[in-house]
Amino acid sequence: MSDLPLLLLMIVVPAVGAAVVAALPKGRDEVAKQVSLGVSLVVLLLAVLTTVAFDTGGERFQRTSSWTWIADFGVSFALGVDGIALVMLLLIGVLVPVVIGASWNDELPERRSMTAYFAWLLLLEAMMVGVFVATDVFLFYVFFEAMLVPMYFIIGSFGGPRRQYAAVKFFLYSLVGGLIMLAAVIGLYVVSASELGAGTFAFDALRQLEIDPGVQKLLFLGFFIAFAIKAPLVPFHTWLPDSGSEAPIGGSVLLVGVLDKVGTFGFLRYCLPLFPDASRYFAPFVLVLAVVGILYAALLAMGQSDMKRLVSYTSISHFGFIALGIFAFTTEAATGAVLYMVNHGIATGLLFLVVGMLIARGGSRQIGDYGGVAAKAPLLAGVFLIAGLASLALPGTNSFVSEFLVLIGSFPEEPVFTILATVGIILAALYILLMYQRTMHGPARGVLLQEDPAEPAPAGGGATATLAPPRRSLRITDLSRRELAVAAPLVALIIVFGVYPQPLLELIEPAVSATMSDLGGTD
Amino acid sequence: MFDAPDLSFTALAPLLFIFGAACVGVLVESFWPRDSRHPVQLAVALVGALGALVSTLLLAGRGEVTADGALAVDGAGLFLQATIAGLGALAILLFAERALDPARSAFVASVAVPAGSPRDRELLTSPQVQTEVYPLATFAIGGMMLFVTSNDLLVMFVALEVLSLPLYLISGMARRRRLLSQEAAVKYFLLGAFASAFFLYGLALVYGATGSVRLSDIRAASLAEGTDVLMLLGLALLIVGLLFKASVAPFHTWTPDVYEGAPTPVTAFMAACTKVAAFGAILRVLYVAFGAAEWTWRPLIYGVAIVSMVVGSVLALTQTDLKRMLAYSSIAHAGFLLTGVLGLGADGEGSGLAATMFYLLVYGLTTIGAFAVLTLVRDGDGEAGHLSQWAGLAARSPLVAAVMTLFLLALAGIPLTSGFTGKFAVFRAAVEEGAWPLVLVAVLASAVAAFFYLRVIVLMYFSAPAGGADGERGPTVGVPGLPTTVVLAITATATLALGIVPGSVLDLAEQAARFVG
Amino acid sequence: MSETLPADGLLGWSWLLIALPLAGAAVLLLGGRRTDRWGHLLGTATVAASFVLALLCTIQLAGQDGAPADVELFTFISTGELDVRAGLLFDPLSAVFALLITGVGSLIHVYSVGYMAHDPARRRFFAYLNLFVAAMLLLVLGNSFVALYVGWEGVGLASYLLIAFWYTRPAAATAAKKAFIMNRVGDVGLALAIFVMFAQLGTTSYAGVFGAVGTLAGGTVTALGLLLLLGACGKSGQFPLQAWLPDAMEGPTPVSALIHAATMVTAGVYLIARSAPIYDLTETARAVVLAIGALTLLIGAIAGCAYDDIKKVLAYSTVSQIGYMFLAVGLGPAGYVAGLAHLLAHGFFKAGLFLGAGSVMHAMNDQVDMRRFGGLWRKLPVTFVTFGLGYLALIGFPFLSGYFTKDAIIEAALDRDDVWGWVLGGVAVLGAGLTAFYMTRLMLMTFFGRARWEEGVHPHESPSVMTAPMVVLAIGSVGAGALLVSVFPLSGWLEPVFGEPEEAAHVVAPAVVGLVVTAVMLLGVLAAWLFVGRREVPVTAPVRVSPVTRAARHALYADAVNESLFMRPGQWLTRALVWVDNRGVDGAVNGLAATFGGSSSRLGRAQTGFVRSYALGILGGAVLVAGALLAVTAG
Amino acid sequence: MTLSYYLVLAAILFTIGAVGVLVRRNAIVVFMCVELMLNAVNLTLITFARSTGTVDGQIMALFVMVVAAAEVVVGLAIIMSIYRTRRSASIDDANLLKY
Repeated sequence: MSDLPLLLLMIVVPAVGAAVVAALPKGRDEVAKQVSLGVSLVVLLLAVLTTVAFDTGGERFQRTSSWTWIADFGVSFALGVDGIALVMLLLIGVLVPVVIGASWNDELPERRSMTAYFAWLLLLEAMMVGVFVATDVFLFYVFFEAMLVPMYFIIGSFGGPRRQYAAVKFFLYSLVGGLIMLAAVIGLYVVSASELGAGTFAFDALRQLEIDPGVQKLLFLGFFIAFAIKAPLVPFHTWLPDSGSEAPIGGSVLLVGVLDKVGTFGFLRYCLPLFPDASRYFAPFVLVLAVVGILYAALLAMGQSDMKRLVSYTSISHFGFIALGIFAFTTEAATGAVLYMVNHGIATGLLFLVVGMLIARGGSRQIGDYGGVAAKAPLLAGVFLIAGLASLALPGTNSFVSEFLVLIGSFPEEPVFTILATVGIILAALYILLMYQRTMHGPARGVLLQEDPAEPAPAGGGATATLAPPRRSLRITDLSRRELAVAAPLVALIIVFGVYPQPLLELIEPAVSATMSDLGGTD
Repeated sequence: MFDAPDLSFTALAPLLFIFGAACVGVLVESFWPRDSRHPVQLAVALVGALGALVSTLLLAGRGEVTADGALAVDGAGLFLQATIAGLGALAILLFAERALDPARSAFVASVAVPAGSPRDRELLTSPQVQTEVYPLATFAIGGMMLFVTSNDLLVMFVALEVLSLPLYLISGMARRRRLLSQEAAVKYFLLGAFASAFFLYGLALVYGATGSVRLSDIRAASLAEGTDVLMLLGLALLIVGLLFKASVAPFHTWTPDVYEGAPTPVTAFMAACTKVAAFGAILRVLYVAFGAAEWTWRPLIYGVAIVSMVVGSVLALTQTDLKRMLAYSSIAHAGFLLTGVLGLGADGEGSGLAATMFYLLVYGLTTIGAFAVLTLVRDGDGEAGHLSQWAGLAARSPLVAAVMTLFLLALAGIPLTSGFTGKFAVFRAAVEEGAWPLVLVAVLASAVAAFFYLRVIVLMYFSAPAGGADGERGPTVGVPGLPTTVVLAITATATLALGIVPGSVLDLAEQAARFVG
Repeated sequence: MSETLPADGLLGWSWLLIALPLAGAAVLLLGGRRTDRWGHLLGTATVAASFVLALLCTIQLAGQDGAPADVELFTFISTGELDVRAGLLFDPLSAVFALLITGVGSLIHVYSVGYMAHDPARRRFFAYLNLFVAAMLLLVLGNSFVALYVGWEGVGLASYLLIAFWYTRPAAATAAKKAFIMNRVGDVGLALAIFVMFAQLGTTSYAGVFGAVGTLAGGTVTALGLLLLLGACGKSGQFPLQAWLPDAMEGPTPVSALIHAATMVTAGVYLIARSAPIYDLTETARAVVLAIGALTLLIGAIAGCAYDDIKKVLAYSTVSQIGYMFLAVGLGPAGYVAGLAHLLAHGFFKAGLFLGAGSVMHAMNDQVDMRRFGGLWRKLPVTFVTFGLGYLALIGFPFLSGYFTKDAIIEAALDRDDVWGWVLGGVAVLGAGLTAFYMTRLMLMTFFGRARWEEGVHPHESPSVMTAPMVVLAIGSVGAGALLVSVFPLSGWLEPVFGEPEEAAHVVAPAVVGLVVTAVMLLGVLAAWLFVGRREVPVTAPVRVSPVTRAARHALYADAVNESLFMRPGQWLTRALVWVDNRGVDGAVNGLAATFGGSSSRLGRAQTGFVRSYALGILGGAVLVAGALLAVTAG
Repeated sequence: MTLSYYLVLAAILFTIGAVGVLVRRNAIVVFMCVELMLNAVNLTLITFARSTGTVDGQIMALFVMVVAAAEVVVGLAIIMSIYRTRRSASIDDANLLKY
C-alpha cells in the first residue's frame, strides 16, 4: 500500500467516475447516484489511507511523484502532499459524499439531468484534489483554473433563479484573478530561469530562489489578488453572496467549504514561502483587509434577509480570521488558520446543508417566511443549532479551537488587529442567533401557516420537479433518515474535533513551521 | 548572355505541388464535364494541399536560400507552410460540405447572376454547384505559402496579391444572403488594394534607401549606414500593408464586415490561413530585414498590440452575430500574437518565434473548428448566426454544444485547452523580453474577452431554447456530412490534445524556429 | 497557595464529576422519545451521584488538609509555543463550588421533577439542566483559564437553551439571545485576558500564570484584572452588563433558581476569587471591582423596589446581592472569604426564594404579577414558611445566614479604614435597608393582604416533591451563615487558597455594625409596611408616580441606554453597510462592466460600414505609424 | 535636374490617389485612384532605378503593372457583379454590414 500512487488515484478515480456517470443514458439517475456515492467514498478511503501512511515526523512533502509534462516550459506533473494539503484532502473526502447524499433527490430546474449534476460534482472533486496535491506551480495553476469550469456549470445549470448572473460573475471574478496570477506565474518562471539557468515550476526549487524585493512585490501581488478573490477577502468578495445563494446546496457547500479554501491555501503555500520579503511588506495591508472583512461581513450578515446570502457573508467574515492567522506569521496562528480551513468547511458545510433542507421544505430562502420551525421539526432545529454554534465558535465545537488558536497566536504579533478581530465573535453570536431565533423560535409563521398541498410530496421530492411551475411541499417535516445520515457525520466531527483536535494539529504543524522557516519566520 | 538562377526543386516542392494543383484545377474547370466536376476539383485541391503538407514535413530541418535568393526555405518558413497547407486542407473540406444546405453547397452556382433575380432564385434549387472555388482557394493557399517563405520584398508583394485576389473573389460567392456577400467582396477588394498600394510604396522607398529589396541586403544596409528617414518611411508603409492583412487594429476595420459577409467556410479559411501567412511575413520582414533596427519599431508594435487587444475584445462584447463576434475576437488574438512577436527580442533569439508559430497553429485549428460549428446551426435562410438563436442549444443537441464550448474555452484560453498553451507560450516569450506590462494588459484583455465567449456558453446551456414560445422559429442543427465531420473531429481533438499534451508540437516549433537569409 | 499534589485516590476520578451529568445530557438528547419516561430520573440521579462524589472528594481533600490536587487528563491543544492541557484542579475553592453546584443542583432537579411534570418537553429540560451542571463544574474545576473559558461559554449555552426553553414565546427567545450576546461581550474580555497571559507568560494554566504573574509590569497586571473583570461582569450581571439577568426570568423557574440565582451568575465572583494572585497585585483593578460592586448593589436594590413581577424582583435582588459579593472580593484578601461566604448563603436562600416563587406561580396558573397575589399564606403554608425563612435570611435578620455574611462584608469594607471604606460601608448598609424594603414589599403583596386573584384561580400547595427541596434550602438559609462563619469557618477551609487571614484591627466593633445594620434593616421593613402593608394594593400599577419610581421601574433605563447606544446605531450601521455593499462595492464592479459595454457600443459606432471611412482609418493609421517610427528615432 | 523632383511628384500622385479613394463615391473611380497610387509607386521605382543605375527598379515596375492588370480584372468583376444587383456603382450604398 505504501507504494500505491494514492494521490494520482485520488485525481483519476473521480475523473473516471465523472466520465462514467456522464456517459450514462438520460434517466438512469439511480445508477448515477450510486456510482457517484461509491466513487466519492473510494476517494475518502484513499484520503484516509494517505493519512494513515503519513509520517508526521518525516519529509515535508510525502508520496511525491513527478512526470515530465511539457518539457519546453519545464513543467512536470508533480504531486506531493504535506500536512496542510492532507487535511484539505480529508475535508474533500468527507464533504463530497455528504454533498452527494444531500443532493440525492434535489429539485433541479427544468430539463436538467441528475446524471450531469453528479458528473460535474465528481469532476469538481478531481480538480479540487489536484489543486491541493500539485507541487508544480504550473500544474497548480492549471487545476486552479480548470476547477472553475465544473463549478460554473453546477451553478449555472442547477442553481436558483438568478443562476446565470451568479455563474458568470463567479467565473469572471475568478478568471480575472487567475489571469493576473498567470502573469505572475510566468514572471516567476522567468526569474527562476535567470537564476537557475533553466526555468522551472517545481515548488521546492522555487522556494530556494532569492528574488529581488522589487520583483517579489509584483509577483506577490499577482498571486495575492488571485487568492484574495478566491478566498474571498473584502473588497473582492461580492461574487460569493451571489454564487453561494444561487448555487444548489451541494454546490454552495463545496464552493464555500473547499473551493474558497484554495485562496487561503495559496497564501500559505505560495505567497509566504516564495515571496517572504513581499509578504512581510504587504502584511499590514492584508491584515487590515482581514480585520475589516471580519467586522464588515459580520455586520452585513446581520442585514441579510436571505438565509443563503447570510451564510455566505458569515463565510467571508470567517475567511478574515483565516487570513489574519496566516499573515500574523506565527506558527500557532498559522496552524490555527489551517485548522480553521478544515473546521469552517465542516461547520459552514453543515450550516449550508441544514439551511438547504429547510429551504427544500419551505420553498423560500427568506428568513421572514419561517418561524417556530423548532416546534414542527425539532431534529432539524437541533442540527441547525449545532451548526450555528459551531460557526459562532462555541467552545466544545471544532471551530472554537481554530478561532482560539488564530487569535491567541496572532495576539503577540498583532495585538491591535487581534483585539478588533475578537470583537467579531460578538457579532458572530448576533448573526447566528438572530437567524436561529427568527426561523426556529417564536410562534409558527410564514410558510408554516400555509396549508399543505393535497398530496404531500416528500421534502424536496424530485418527482415534483417536472411540474411547471414546480410546486413544493409546504409541509415542514422533520429530518428524514437520509438527511440525518448526511448530517450525522458532520455533527460528529464538529464535536470530536472540538474536544480532541490534537491529531489534526500534529498533522498540520510540521508543514506550517516549515512554511514559517521559509518565511524566515518569527519562531 | 544570361545564366539561369539556381533552383533547388526539392526546396520548392511544396510550392510546386500547390501551384501545380491550382493550375490543374483551372484546366479541370475548363475541360472536365460539369456534372462530375465537383469531386474531381475537390480531389485535385486536396491532393495539392496535402501533398504540399507532406512535402513540407519531409523537408523539415532544411534551411536554405534558393531561387537566386528570392526564397528562404528555412525552419520557420516550412513550419508555417505546413500550418497553412494543413489548415487550408481543412478549409477546403468545409468548402466541400454538401449535406447541410438544401441547395447542396455554400457557394452560389453562378456568380454572374445578379442577386434576387428570377434566375438567382432558380439557382437556389438547381443541382449544379460551384466548383471554381477550389482552384481559387488553392491559388490563395499557394500565395500564402509563398508569402511566408519569400526572402525578397517584391516576391512578397506578388505573393500578397496571389493570396489576396482569389480571396476577394470567393468572399463574394455566398449562396445565401448574396447582397452581404458581394458587399463584403467589394469592401475587401477596395481596401485590400488600397493597403497593398501602401505596401508597394513602402517597398519602393526601402528600395530607394538601400538599393535592394532582398531582405538580407536590407539588413546589411541598415547595419552599414544605419536607418535613414527614407528607410523608416518605407518600413512604416510595409508594416501598414502587413498589419492590414493580419487585421491588427487600427487596420482591422474591414475584418468584421468581410468575415460576416463572406460564406462561412471562406471566413474560416481567411481567419485561419491569412493570419498565419500575414504573421509569417511580419516576423520575417521585422526580424530578417529590420532586425538590426529593432529598437525603432519595437515601441510601435508594442502600442499596436495593446490597441488591437483592447479594441478587439471590447468591441466584441456587444456583438449579437456570432461570425461578427469571432471576427472581433480574431482582432484581439492578433494583439496576443503580437506579444509573441515582441517575444523574439532584439537578436531574434528569444522563444517568441516558436511561441508565435505554435499560437498560429492552435488558433487556426480552433477557429476553423468554431466556424465549422457555425455552419451546422441553420434556420430558414441559411445559417442562424444571431446569438439569440443559439439559446438552449445544449438541450437540443448536446454534442454540438459541447464541441462549441470546447472551442470557445480554447479561444478564451482556459487551461487544458490548446488556447491556454498558446497564450502561455507567447506571454512567456514576452515576459522573457521584459514586456510584462504588455502581458498584464493582455491578461486583462483576455479576461474581458472571456466574457463574450462565456455568454455564448451561457446561452447554449443555461437559457431557455430560442423561440420556445412560438415553437417553429427555433433554428435546426443540421447533420453534417463527412467533410465537416472530419474537420470537427480533427480540430476538436487537436484543441484538446494540444491543451493536455502539447509537448511534441512545442518541440517541433522550437526546433523549426530558425530564419535564414 | 500551597503546591499541588498529583491526584490520587478518589480525586483521580474527579473528572467523573463532570462526566456523569454530561453523559446524562447526552443520553437524554440522543435517546430521543425512548427516554421520555425515565429521562428526568436519570438526570436527577447523575447530578445526585456527582454530589456524592464531590462530597467524598472534599473529604479526601480535607484529609490531605487542603493541598490542591491536579488531575491531568489529555493534551487539548499543543502547537508551537502554546500547550494547553485538559486538566482539573480540585482545591478547597473549587470544592466549595462543586458542592454548591451539585448540592443545590440536585435539589432543583428534584423540584423540577414536580414542576415540569406536565411539560411535554420535560426530557429536554433535564438534558439541558444536566448540560449546565456539567459545564458549570468544568468552569470551577478546570485547571487553566482555557478550561475555565470552555466551561464559561458552556454555561452560557446552557443558560441560552434554558431561558429559551419555551421558545414559542417571542419574549423567551429574545431574552435568551440577549443573555447570550451580553455574556459574549464579557467573554471577549476573558478571551483577551487569556491572550495577554499567553503573550506575556506563555501559559494559560493557573499554576503557570499565578506563579509568574509577579514578574509582569504593573500596567499589564491591571489590564489583566480589568479584562477578567469585564468577563465577570458579563456572567454575573454586574453593571454595565446587568440588563440581561432580569429578562432571563423568562425561563422556567427552576432555571432561575439554579442558574440565575445560585450558581452561574456567581461565576464572576469565582473568577475574581480564583484570580486573587492577579488582583492582589493591582490596586486599580480592585478599585474598579469595588466601584462596580457598590454601584450594581444600589442599582439592583433600587430597581427591585419598583417591579411588580415577583421573579423580576428576585432577579434584581440577585443582581444586588452579587454586587455585595463583588464589593467583598474587591476588598482583596480581607474580603474573599466574606464574599464567598455570602455567595454560598445566597446560593441557599435565593434558590429557596425562587423555588418558593415557582411554587406560588404553580399555584396561581403561572401568574407572576404580585398585584394579583395576596393572602396566600393560608393557602400555601409550606411555601409561606420556607419562603419566609429565605426572606429573613436575605434581609439579614439577626442570626440567620444573611446576617453573618453581609455583616462580614460590611465590616471588611469599613476595615479599610479610609474614606472609601466609609463610603463603601455606607452603600452596603443603605443597600441592606433597600433590600429589606423591597423584600418586605414582596412578602406583603404576595402572602398578606386581601386576595387579589384573577377569577378561576384556586391556589393549592405544591406536591411534596417540590416542597421537600424548598424545606432543605430553607434550613440551609437559616443555618448556613452561622455554620460558615463561626461553627465551621470558611476562612480556615480556604486558607490554602487565600493564605492566612490576617486579623485586621476592627475600626468599628462587629457588634456595633450588627446593630446598625439591623436597625437600618428594620427601618426598611417599616417603610415597606407603611407604603404597602397599610394600604390597599391596586390591581394595576399606578401610572402617575414620581420620576424616581418611574426610573426604578425601568431599571434606571439600562435597556434604553443599551438600545440607543448600541442596538439602534448597530442596526443603522448594518443597513447602511448593506447598501454600501450592494450599491458601492458590487456597484463599482457592475459599473465597470457597464462601462465596458458602453464603450463597446460607442466604439462600435466608428464601424460605420462605409468603405471610405475605413480607408480614412487606414490612412490615418499609416500616418500614425510613420509618425511613431520617426518620433522614436528622432527622440 | 535632380531626381528628387520625380520623387516628390510621385509622392504627390500617391497622395492624390489616396485622397481620391477617400472622397470619391463611384467604385470604378475609387479603384482608378488605387491604380493611380500604384503608378505613382512605379514612378518612384523607376526614379530610384535611375539613381542607382540598375535595372531592378524598372523590372519591378513591370511586375507591378502585371499585378495591377490582374487586380483590374478581379476588381471589375466584383464591382460589376454588385452593380448588376444594385443598379448603382456608389460604394456608399454598400452599407449593410456595419458596427
